[in-house]
Amino acid sequence: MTTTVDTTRALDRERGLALLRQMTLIRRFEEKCVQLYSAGTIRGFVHLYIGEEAVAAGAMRALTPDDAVVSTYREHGHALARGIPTRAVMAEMFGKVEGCSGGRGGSMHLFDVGSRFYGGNAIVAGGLPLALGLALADDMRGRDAVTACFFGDGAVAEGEFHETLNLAALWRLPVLFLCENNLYAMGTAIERAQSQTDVALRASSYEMPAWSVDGMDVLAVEDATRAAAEAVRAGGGPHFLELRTYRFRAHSLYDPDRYRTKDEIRQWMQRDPLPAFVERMRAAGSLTDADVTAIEDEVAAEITDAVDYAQSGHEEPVTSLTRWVYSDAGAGT
Amino acid sequence: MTTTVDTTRALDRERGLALLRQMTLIRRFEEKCVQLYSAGTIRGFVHLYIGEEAVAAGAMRALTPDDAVVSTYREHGHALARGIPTRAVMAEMFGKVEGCSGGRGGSMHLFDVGSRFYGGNAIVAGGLPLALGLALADDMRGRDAVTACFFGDGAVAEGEFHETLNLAALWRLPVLFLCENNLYAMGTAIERAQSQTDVALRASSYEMPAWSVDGMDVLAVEDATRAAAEAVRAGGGPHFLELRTYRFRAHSLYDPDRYRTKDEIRQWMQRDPLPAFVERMRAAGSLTDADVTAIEDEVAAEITDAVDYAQSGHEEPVTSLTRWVYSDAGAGT
Amino acid sequence: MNTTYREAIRSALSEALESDDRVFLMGEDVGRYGGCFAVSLGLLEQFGPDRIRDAPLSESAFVGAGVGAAMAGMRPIVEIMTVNFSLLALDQIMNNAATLLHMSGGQCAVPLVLRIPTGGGRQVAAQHSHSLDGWFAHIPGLRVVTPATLEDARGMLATALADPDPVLIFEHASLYPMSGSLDDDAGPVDLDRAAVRRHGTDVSLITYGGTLPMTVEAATTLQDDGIDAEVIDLRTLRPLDEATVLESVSRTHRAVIVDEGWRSGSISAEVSARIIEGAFYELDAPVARVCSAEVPMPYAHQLEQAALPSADRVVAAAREVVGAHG
Amino acid sequence: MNTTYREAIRSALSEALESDDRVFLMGEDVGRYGGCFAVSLGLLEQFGPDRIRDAPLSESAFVGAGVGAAMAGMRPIVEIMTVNFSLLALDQIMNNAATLLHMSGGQCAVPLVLRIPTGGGRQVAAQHSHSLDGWFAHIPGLRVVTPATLEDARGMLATALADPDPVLIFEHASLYPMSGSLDDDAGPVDLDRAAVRRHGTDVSLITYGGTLPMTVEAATTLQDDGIDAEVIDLRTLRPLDEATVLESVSRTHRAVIVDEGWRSGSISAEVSARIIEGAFYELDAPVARVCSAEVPMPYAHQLEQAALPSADRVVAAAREVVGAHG
Ligand SMILES: Cc1ncc(C[n+]2csc(CCOP(=O)(O)OP(=O)(O)O)c2C)c(N)n1
Ligand SMILES: Cc1ncc(C[n+]2csc(CCOP(=O)(O)OP(=O)(O)O)c2C)c(N)n1
Ligand SMILES: [Mg+2]
Ligand SMILES: [Mg+2]
Repeated sequence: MTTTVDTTRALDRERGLALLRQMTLIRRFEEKCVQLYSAGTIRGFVHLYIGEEAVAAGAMRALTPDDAVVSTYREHGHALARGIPTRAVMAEMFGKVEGCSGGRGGSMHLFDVGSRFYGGNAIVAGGLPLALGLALADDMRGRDAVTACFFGDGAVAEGEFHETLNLAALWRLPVLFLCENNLYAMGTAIERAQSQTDVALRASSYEMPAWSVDGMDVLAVEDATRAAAEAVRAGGGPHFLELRTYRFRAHSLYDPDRYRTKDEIRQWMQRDPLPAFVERMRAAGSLTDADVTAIEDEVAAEITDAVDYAQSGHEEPVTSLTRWVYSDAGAGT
Repeated sequence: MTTTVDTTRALDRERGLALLRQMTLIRRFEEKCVQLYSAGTIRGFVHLYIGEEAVAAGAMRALTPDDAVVSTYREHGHALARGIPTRAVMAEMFGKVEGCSGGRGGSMHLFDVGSRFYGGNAIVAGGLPLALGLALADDMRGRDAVTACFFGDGAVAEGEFHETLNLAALWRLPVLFLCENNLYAMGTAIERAQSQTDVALRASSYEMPAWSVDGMDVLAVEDATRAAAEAVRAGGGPHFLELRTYRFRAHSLYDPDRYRTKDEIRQWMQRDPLPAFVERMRAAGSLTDADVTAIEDEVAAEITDAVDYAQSGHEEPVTSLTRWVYSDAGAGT
Repeated sequence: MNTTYREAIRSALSEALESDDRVFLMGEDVGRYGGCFAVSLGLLEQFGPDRIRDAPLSESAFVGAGVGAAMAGMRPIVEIMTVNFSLLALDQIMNNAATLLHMSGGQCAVPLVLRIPTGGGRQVAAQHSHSLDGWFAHIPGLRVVTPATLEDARGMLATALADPDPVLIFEHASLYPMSGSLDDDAGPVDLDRAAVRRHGTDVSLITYGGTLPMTVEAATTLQDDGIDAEVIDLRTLRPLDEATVLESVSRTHRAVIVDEGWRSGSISAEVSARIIEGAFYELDAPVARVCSAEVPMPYAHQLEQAALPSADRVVAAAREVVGAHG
Repeated sequence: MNTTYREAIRSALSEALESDDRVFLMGEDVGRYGGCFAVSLGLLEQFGPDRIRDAPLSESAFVGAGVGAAMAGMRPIVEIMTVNFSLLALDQIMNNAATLLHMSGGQCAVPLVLRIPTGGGRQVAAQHSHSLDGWFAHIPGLRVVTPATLEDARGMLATALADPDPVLIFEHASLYPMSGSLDDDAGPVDLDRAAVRRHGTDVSLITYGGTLPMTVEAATTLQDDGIDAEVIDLRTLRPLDEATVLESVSRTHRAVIVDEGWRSGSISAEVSARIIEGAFYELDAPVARVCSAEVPMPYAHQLEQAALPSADRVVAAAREVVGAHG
């Protein structure tokens, strides 16, 4: 199945600017992270979302503050689009107390329970059962919330994918599965990982509605997500979207990227969601050069501010190392 | 999909007698086990196959000695039909050295590597990855063998089911998946366990041929298994059969069977594969009363002999307790 | 009130479900079947299928769902049918349940209770007889408790549910039929302290869970030898109540640890190491251990019995320790 | 020959693949990607996709497939990308790989080799920094080895492949870039004995895997204090070479165990317990342990460093042990 969702919805200026700003923020944020990583300021594993911004920007706009989000280790975009302050995300990259996870999580574990962002999870498919549980809780409490669960094409091969989709469908829980299919799991192309490469078709075998969406088209993503989330909210049980996208950079900042051709990457970069969207808005007469400059300036300022904030943040003293192993700091071993 | 396999194949007398004898042996063997369990001679978990005999008897006849078999904890029928001597199976139930697993396995872990019977496995779905590996090895060694992998409907919900079916299909390995769908996993009816209750349809979503077969019809089972095994052997990649059956007894000898109605059980017992097959052979003129009596007598003698054998078998001395933890008995801890 | 370990747990479950509508029970066959060990028999009729929730064979997903539901404010009690199947859910237990609070910088508490029947002794062989209680106690972020008495069977659940963090309750399957009398007003018990089940002066016998009855029996036997054994029930394997153990050993100067886990790397090793670190100069003899043989559990009765700890082996170890020169 | 730990493993793999056509390597991204840590880089080109087999994200299935293939006569080397993901395959490891030989009464040997990168120290936080080598050593039926030198990186694989039973090789990720010289004809090494990496008389520092370099460094520092430390590399965590440990401690009368595992229930506890059981009367001071803090690994650099063992902490522990009165 491919999407039948209506994407002709008015491209009003306000909506367009917001989406463009969001995508730009994610892109520039990560470009800054690359610099900071080279400088040794940011450490550990860092997985860039560059090329996939339309997914986070579009999908997140279709959710309400009451909805819950479960994410992966490639989640800078999700976190920013969910509205976690850029400062807090950057401070987390620095490992500072002011970070959104207090410096304990780093790039792969951004959390903000206030906005129901239940974290970056670095075990592939490990977040799916959590999403099931969040949705179960919301359902049992009669809350009108959807749990949006992001994961990659690689996760589809894991047993937890199967168990979770079956349970979500069986119990008709309000989960919206959002599979970011960027065609690779590290160096493994999807056709070398899955006997059924049509991910939406696989999902629909669990008796849940599933569509494929062009993940490079931010409007299509937002519209499809809104439609699916509304269907879930209306009691239609879990839904599934496959978001077809591509990562322009290597898997992580460790990866020499030997498994794809330069040509393939170049072709996909022609479909870069940012310039494509700028073009589209321009064509619709809803965007001026000044708008673009203003967004870039604003975003640059926001990132500079975030870096300053992170830089001047605090390192947690090692005396509190064992804090947060248990809620009651007193609990020992 | 339901089976399109030709079951009109001549019901020759020899074949019929062999199948009837096989089913009778399994049935009477287990009836004896119930007695011995009540007497405290057999212990642990014992899962009866009564009602499902047509599956083991039919499927096993379609395999060659070179094929490999992976089974479950409900495997007395599989073990006997594969040709493990009744004596060795009974001695295993007694926990004697003469048992087919040396008394270490018991009812749930019957093994006979000589006939490539790689054991009863008591972790639901735990045998599926083993089957994958056996098939991979045979494939890599260029052996012309099929790995037949038995499991229940309950296993379909496990992550290992998903991972294994995907890999088998992706790598086109010679596995024949045999799902014994008896409609229940302990007390949980399939419609309370799976969003997609058509097991063959689920399997076919992995891009592998899958049929449903009447598991109460021993000829249908044999024919379908033969056709599928031949297709696998011919390089057609993994195949899947759903064998629709029913267990007449409780899940195990511990189970009070509270979750099914007496009526449901009674209805299925009308389809008991033994009398049904006797009737069919009689109607075809290939069976006489004397045949039935002869089979029952032979089987009774075989079981008496097996019990005697088991009874007079040896208990392993506790001094060799740690044998077989490592191949080299010298390896310590 | 006369009751059994099984009934004590059932009444704790029933009370928790009655008093807090955030509590629900989820697991394989907890509902229609009545629980693999009949612990939850009747609860489905009382509380309905939403709160006594039968799950398919999907250990990782439903344990993870318990974690997620706990994060979202529920108080799930998830039953893993037996510890043998917990291996399929270990990713969710270690990487999520035990870790989320910490890696979120204190934001994601996981008030999850896992109930896990455990242990050997019923001739159910190598894939159904694990004693991994102590092995789970290696994982920071978890609390691991092992009720061995009717009071604890009745009282630990409520305290576990009140805990803001994940608690694993290991119920030794051999204890379910254990009967005895229980106060009518038995209620929550602490999860912090080990208990001295028998006072003695000559040797400390330290155990938990399924081996408590045989350890008490051994102490009685030793009495006839003139050896006055103290019996300590650890009750909680993580965090260990080191203080109670050290205090006892400092009085008796001798210790035997009884543990159904495989010996190497069992919790008995940790207890022994703690005694060395905290009471070395008090010891008059090496700390001894009585554990399970390091073998996947065999089916044959005589082999299984030889593999498990027994009162006889405890008595022999205690005699040897007491006989040792200081 | 100058080489690295990474290259030593690669050449061991290459040799094994060349000399025995039953050997193949299977795991996530071992082929096209070249291995997550570039260990298998180039092997795909040399041996082709059947023998350098990329697997999808299906840890349980491909580890189980390794078990099955081993039963059928192959000699699979299965790589679990890092130990963190081994939790998803634990059922196959414990319930099948470790158990099949025994529960089949000796019929189903499983000559499987699992290669598992392990350990912390790279700021990859709570779900990617586990040190579970010692935890796996609890499981009967497995052999667990931890190469910490170039010789062992080069030589343990061949011996593991010759073993009829499952062997887990834990490679500490921090060791991959370690360079040094290796004999041109370096080959198989035994997997039975611990090695004395430095001889000394005052205290035994006992360690394995990733913490060997810092332990040797600590010994050098201690020399300046006039403390002559012996360094023992356990090499094999199951079965433990107790004899070498006891012999050393019987000479030095003091022991410090250095272990990157979380302290409670780590293999350090087992070593401590064994010392007590086997050399109690030789000890002049309590056995000390330097382990990881009991915390899911934090991302922040200073916190991670504080959580891990360090040469300083080893030195401090050794000084204290040596200072203690007997
Ligand atoms: C269970 C598990 N196995 C392996 C890994 C190592 N790993 C991290 S990301 C990744 C690829 C995941 O691919 P996909 O799900 O498509 O997400 P993407 O990285 O493309 O966004 C792998 C193999 C892991 N984190 N977790
Ligand atoms: C992983 C795992 N979880 C739970 C169990 C307990 N258990 C044993 S059999 C069974 C039901 C299996 O049902 P099914 O696969 O349909 O096989 P059947 O018993 O009907 O033949 C359960 C839940 C187990 N053995 N393994
Ligand atoms: Mg991907
Ligand atoms: Mg069934």
